Amino acid sequence: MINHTILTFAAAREIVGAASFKTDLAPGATVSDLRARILEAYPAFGELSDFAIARNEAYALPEEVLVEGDELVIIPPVSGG
Amino acid sequence: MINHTILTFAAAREIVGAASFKTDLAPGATVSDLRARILEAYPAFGELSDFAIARNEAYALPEEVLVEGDELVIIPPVSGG
Amino acid sequence: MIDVQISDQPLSIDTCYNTVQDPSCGGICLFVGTIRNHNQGEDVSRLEFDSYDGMALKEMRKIGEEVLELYDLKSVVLHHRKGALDIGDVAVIIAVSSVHRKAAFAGCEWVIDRLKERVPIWKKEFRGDGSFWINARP
Amino acid sequence: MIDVQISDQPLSIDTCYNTVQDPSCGGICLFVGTIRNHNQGEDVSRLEFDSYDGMALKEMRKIGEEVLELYDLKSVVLHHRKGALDIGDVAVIIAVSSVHRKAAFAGCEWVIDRLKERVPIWKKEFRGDGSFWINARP
Repeated sequence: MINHTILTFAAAREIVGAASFKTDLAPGATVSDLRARILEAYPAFGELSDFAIARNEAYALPEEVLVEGDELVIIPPVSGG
Repeated sequence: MINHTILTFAAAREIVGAASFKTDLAPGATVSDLRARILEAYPAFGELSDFAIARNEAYALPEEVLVEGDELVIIPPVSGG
Repeated sequence: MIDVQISDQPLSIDTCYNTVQDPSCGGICLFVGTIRNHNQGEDVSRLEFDSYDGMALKEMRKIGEEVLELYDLKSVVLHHRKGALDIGDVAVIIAVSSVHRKAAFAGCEWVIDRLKERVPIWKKEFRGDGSFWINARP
Repeated sequence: MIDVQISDQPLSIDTCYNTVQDPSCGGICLFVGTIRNHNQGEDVSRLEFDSYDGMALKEMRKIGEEVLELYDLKSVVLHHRKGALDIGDVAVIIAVSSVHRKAAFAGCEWVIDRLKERVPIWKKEFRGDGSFWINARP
């Protein structure tokens, strides 16, 4: 298993109650797998309009494979400007 | 005859060589008549792309009748901004 | 609110911004027209604006009234310079405020387009090939 | 030229203007987004921005690169505030310069539209009916 630290901001931080949390996934797991794990660990994410996952400071596609050391961040719907 | 003073700006002032000139027109003369008189007195106005006539600080229609004391101004193509 | 001015002194973006700023408005669009160093393939060294002030202010105010009718805006400011200007100097500032940004952009562009069509202000460019009242000749 | 910043200090319109100003450009369009005192029918008292700075700056720079490709612009500036803001405070400034004004308006509006779509910055409103991360809930 690979350990991943997931960072949170804004509404995601309120749901998790912390600036980050740890989870482990099998080698070869994708962004899509991480998404399922997040919803399993924190069902309240299902109540957001939507959320994206950023990998190494860019929006990640569902099929991208996670690598140890990736910077992974939950991106709730943005509202800058 | 009614005496009118015509004010000039920009390219019109260069053609006339002064900030104003005087002309007289019969009572009942229109903006269109004034236009013809301007072209007669200063044929160089025919070399402009176009010009308008303002009467009392608003663009005048050709059929408007001139009245003694009107503020009359030649408006060459504008180029503000 | 409508504020129109023609000035022989430098224009201030801050003044225009502060005039339209309003706690009910989330979007302010400003257009700043400056003196370019070239036009029609020629180098421009400086510029003069002539203005028929009385009528120009009336036309600017009419444009302000019309844009407030056409677009969902709170306030509009039009300030125009006259006299002698150098490259980079500010010739005109338009500022509009709105609850929503789309109206702010559309209204601001509408104002500068109308100003260039009908406000009796004239620009004389001093360039390599002579000095010209812009738009005057075919 | 592209300049992007996220700051916990007040933003300056003059700084943004001076950064895009260029002697070859005749038109500068600025958009200033401020904190409104109302939203969705509720009074807003204050606001907080959270920002994922590293990615937000990268996305802002990408938007800058894209707008310079799509529109005939010389320079683009995007400055965004973070932290606690009061009503009337400036949340964002976009400034773009161009030889021609049509491109300046279109490019500036394109930038703020994209910023609101994809830059990871989040607004929490404190209002009469509670505090909410905007857009988070259906």
